[in-house]
Amino acid sequence: MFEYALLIVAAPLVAFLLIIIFGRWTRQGGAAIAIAALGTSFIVSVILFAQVLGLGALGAPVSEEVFKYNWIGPIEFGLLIDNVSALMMVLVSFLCLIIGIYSLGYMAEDKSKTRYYAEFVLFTAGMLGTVSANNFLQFLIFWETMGLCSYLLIGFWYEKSEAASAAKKAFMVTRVGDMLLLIGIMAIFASLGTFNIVEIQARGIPAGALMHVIPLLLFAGAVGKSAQFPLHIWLPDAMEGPTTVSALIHAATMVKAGVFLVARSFPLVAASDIASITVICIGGFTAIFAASMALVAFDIKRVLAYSTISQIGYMILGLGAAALLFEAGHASHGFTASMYHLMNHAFFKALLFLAAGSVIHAVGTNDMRVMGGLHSKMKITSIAMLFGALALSGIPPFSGFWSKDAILHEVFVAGEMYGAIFTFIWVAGVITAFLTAFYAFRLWFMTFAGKTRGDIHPHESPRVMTYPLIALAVFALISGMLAVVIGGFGHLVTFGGTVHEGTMELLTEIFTSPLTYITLFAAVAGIGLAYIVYCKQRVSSEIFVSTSVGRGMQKLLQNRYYLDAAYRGFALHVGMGIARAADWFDRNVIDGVVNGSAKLGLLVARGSDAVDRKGVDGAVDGIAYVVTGSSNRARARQTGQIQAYIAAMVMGMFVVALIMLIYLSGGW
Amino acid sequence: MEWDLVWFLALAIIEIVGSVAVVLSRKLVHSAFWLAVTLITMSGIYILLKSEFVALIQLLVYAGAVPILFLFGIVLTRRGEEE
Amino acid sequence: MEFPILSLLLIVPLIGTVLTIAGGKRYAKWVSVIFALISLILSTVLVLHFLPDSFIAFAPDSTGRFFAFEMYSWAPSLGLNYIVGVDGLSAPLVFLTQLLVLMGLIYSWKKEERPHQFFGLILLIGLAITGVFISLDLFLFFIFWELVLIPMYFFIAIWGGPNRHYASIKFLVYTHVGSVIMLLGIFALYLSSGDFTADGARTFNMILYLEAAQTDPLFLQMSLQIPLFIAFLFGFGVKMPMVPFHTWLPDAHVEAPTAGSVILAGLLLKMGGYGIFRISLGILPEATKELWWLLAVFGIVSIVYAAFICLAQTDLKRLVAYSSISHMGFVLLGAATMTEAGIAGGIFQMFNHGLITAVLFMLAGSVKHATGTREIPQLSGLAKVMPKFSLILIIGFFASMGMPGLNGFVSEFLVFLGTYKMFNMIEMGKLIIIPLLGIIVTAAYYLWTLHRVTLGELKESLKNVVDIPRHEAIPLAILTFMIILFGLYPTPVLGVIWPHAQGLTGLLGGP
Amino acid sequence: MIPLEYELALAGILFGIGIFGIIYRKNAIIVLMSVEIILNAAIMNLVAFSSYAINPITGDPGGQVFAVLAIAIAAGEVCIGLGIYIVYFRSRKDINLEEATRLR
Repeated sequence: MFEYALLIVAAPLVAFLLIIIFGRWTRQGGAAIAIAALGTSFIVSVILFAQVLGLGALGAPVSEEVFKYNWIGPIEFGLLIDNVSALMMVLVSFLCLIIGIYSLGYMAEDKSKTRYYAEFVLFTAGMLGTVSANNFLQFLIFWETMGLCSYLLIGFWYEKSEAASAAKKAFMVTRVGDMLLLIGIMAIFASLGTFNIVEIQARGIPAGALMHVIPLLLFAGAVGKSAQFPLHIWLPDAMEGPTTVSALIHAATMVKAGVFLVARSFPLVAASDIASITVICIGGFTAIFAASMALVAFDIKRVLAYSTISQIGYMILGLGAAALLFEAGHASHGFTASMYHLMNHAFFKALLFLAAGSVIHAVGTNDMRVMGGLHSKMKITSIAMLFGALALSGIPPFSGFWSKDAILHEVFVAGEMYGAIFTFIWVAGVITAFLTAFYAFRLWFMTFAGKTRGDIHPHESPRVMTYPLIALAVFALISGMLAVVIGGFGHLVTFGGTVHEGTMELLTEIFTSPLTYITLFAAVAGIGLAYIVYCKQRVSSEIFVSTSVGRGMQKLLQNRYYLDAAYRGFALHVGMGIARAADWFDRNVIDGVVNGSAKLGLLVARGSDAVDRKGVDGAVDGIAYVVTGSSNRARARQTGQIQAYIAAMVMGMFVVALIMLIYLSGGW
Repeated sequence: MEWDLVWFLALAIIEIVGSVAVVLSRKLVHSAFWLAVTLITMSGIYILLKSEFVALIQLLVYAGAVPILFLFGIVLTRRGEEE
Repeated sequence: MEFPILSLLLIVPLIGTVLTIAGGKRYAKWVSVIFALISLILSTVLVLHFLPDSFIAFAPDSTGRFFAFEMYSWAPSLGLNYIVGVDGLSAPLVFLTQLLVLMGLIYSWKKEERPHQFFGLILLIGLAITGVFISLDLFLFFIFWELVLIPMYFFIAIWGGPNRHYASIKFLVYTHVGSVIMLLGIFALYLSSGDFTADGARTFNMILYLEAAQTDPLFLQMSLQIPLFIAFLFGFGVKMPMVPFHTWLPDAHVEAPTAGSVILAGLLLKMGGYGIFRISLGILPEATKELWWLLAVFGIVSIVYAAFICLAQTDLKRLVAYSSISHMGFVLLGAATMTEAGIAGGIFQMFNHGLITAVLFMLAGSVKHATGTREIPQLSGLAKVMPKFSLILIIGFFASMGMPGLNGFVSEFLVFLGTYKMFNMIEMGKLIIIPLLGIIVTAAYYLWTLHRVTLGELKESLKNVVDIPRHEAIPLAILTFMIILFGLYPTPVLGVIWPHAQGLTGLLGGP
Repeated sequence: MIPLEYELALAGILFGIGIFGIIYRKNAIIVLMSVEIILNAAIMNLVAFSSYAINPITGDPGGQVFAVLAIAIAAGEVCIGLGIYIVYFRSRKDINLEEATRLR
């Protein structure tokens, strides 16, 4: 009954082809085609979502496969429609649509618009295909399509060598994760004989070492795509592309795909305690790790990039906590909370990036140190960004609050059950909340408050850019509350048993728990500190670097914990070292042996040539030879080169050995 | 895994590397040095083969005397610079 | 009698060769292209005939399992026959041969130095390679196998680069040594063939061997099968080429003219792979079961070692040459797995690699024509002045590194799947990490090259470069289209290959 | 106990390296060194076979006796060989084997 869902994925794909073929001749470089296709996807996916919800009577998950098609051998392609994928499709197509409209203004002056829109819609198609894939191979294909598009889009301004390097880095780093994912998928196929996600979820991996290894391998793929530690290094550089592309990667596609992969393989993760604990630890660590690096960045987009890594860490953390609780046989809202946060984050992060894009568009630089005082000049952008920052910090009633609180609550519950280590991660989560609020408002105050510091002449962006901002700002405000109004996000997406709650119960539960106030306090404290330091400037920001420890920390953070340098060094020295050594070995040793044996052959040839010439001579003069019996003549048959003799001797030896071998083995 | 075998393999690798180095070294003196290495490891292999006496002779005669002879030969036939 | 389509595939290029060379410089390209086109149409008809019914299953009937079968007695007293036929293994390769020959001809449209001989020799090479793929008599097979060397030698030695004499001699001698050892194997087979034929007469008829291997895999004693396997493996391995018998390839490629490289990498290497599937696996199944690890080790070493070497190359053509070695490693690995997916993937990889590497070598030639150099450090930012070139380069590189949606992925994935199954069976699953490392290195060197060649700032010296001319763009476009087509929709080729892989798997009885 | 095949394989490899050296290098002294390597490989075979012979504890002492003899002879041979080189060098000022075609 969901056959029409194919249209959601097909529309951008068709648009991709159309833009390639006709884009050059349309006025906006094919923008109209792109937006029409994205609009189609959006409308159809909304219908689909409504139908899915209607079927499932709010909460009961629907899972249906449509459009099956035999590709190669036993592999059957198709779409898997359930609550999660339907929600993701709505989200992705909506955000891509908004970003596409925004691009009309942002990319208006670029020369290669056709290329931009073609890659843009293909990227969207990749994400939509990933979320709707019914088997892991199809999943992988669209997943890699996204990788390709991210490469092309990050390197969109390829003349800039930073952009080209960033694109290369993004592709390489995610490729490492993808390879591990590929092994994981093959391991699943080898043990279950199928790629089909529904079947795999239902059957689970049989007990044994693979039960732990496979979810870890799948998670490695997610780590690469979602930029989690230790494969996070590509995301901060990925902002070298156009800002709209950053918004696309951070909010709607690419990094969210990693979270989605963990959600898709949730039953497998939840079957293994080792995997769940790894997921929690990576998520929790990445959250605080990335937030710390955001504290010292001066590039407006880089701050947002770190914040994405950190927020994705939250989602992964929530999924891991849920998996751990499931593994122990408890019910958990963690899955729901993570998906909830995914949705909210998508809205406010798209908002933040597009607002940042608007700022960059206006002032022509990324550096926050030369901005300031933009509030009076660009009111809409400023207010929109404020909404985004409040949502990111988790201040009620903005969206980030509800979901972040739910995730931390889950982690705390897991901590109560499994002891100190998880409580520690919960504390890290709360500290992250503090840091998040601090850097979010540091960004806002540095950009919009106070006086202009640099030589810039800002102006408000055109309406085609501000309207999307307004729409997203509205969503950043209400998307969290909407779920509360319908009685909890669990009615939309859930895993395992359904969770029925009413609005009032939910609110009571949230606002009577002391945990809520702890996180809230952390966030407010972060905002307060940022206000004091960067807005009122009561305390100079120099205070952080006044001590040697502070300076050391700053240096460490600005150098991103030296991980980039370490990876780079590894690639340059170890990778290239092996490559050079292999090249040397090939040119000198292997080829040396070949040439050496050629020389040997020549030597033998020369020797035998000499023997032959003189032998032929000898045949002619043979009689004279015999008659005179001259020792001189006999000696003349030899070249006199001892090495030629030896070479001939060795050849003879081999022949004798060969004959003996054949004789001894019974002959042919 | 028997330790004997481990020792043997280690010695064999040194042996092979050493003898390749003998053949491929650019400088004669290096060749002589590698020859000594090869011969000494060979005596180690004899010990593994439980032929201690041969090993001793090898060490005395071969590893001790032969490289020295070679060095003499090299010095006496040196012409200007080495090959 | 059936329409002798395969004999025509041999006769048409032969006439073409003679006419092209005799016709002189003026008409050379037109005559040769027309004859190549006829061959391509013939082979297309052949392949299309194949598609509707998946007939290739190893039927017991000796003539029924090969399509377009022809058999004429030649020297009955020696057991020599003229036998040709195609099956799921050879049909895609025959098609590929005709395709690449035509593309090579079009690509070299503007050749000015002795064009009639140049085009004639291309046709002759195509003929010889087709002969290798279709002949089902070991002696005939060997004749064609050797026949390939001669025109190729002249090709490199006459139209090659500055170091052509060294390269051509090295190519000839090296591959010839491999052939001689293979010839020993063929004679050994022949001498022992009296034991299993019905009338006790010795024969070169390959079909009889294939049948005997099916009815009784031990039709040759193990003490004979194993040395035979090794002899054939050496012969095919040099051709393929597998590390450490590969050093003729980079030299030959760097010196050969572009059309020569296309045929060398696209087709000549496939002869080795074809031999492995046809003879090593098909005739010596028991030895394969015993020595599959040899194939696997050589395959894995080729994949990883050559990939690392690519990372250190500065000459674009040399890089592509080494990447060929790396990718042909997948063919060996696929054969070693003895699983359906692995074998089908290996055969398909040969087909795909033929398309991809042809594109890459043509691009290397084009960049040399356009800028005068193939040295990667001297190039930069070409995307700005050569957009067509850059687009095809990106597609070719990504196809080669196994990007889903392009054909390289399908075959490599199948090979990995087979490998995983195989190694999983013997509890060595960890080993699969090694070729995957090769994949990551592959991605690294392609991306790095792409970065250095097309991206970044345009160098001052390259400002006036023009994009690829039309006669080079046409074959590139056709091949790129096929790369994408078979990436998205591999069924036509895989459907032909798969039954053959099933047959081989059944024969090997592997896991 | 180390398998006999390993010993023989090692001896074979050394023998091959020695042969390669003799044929490949031009310098007479290196050639002599390669001869030493070959001799060593042969002696190793003697010892190896002797230690695997009938009695696994003591082996067959015959092989060892031969080995000692061979070592002594090899040492003598080196003396003589180098002596010849030195004499040759005095007359020709060079010991490159390619030039040494006087045996003709």
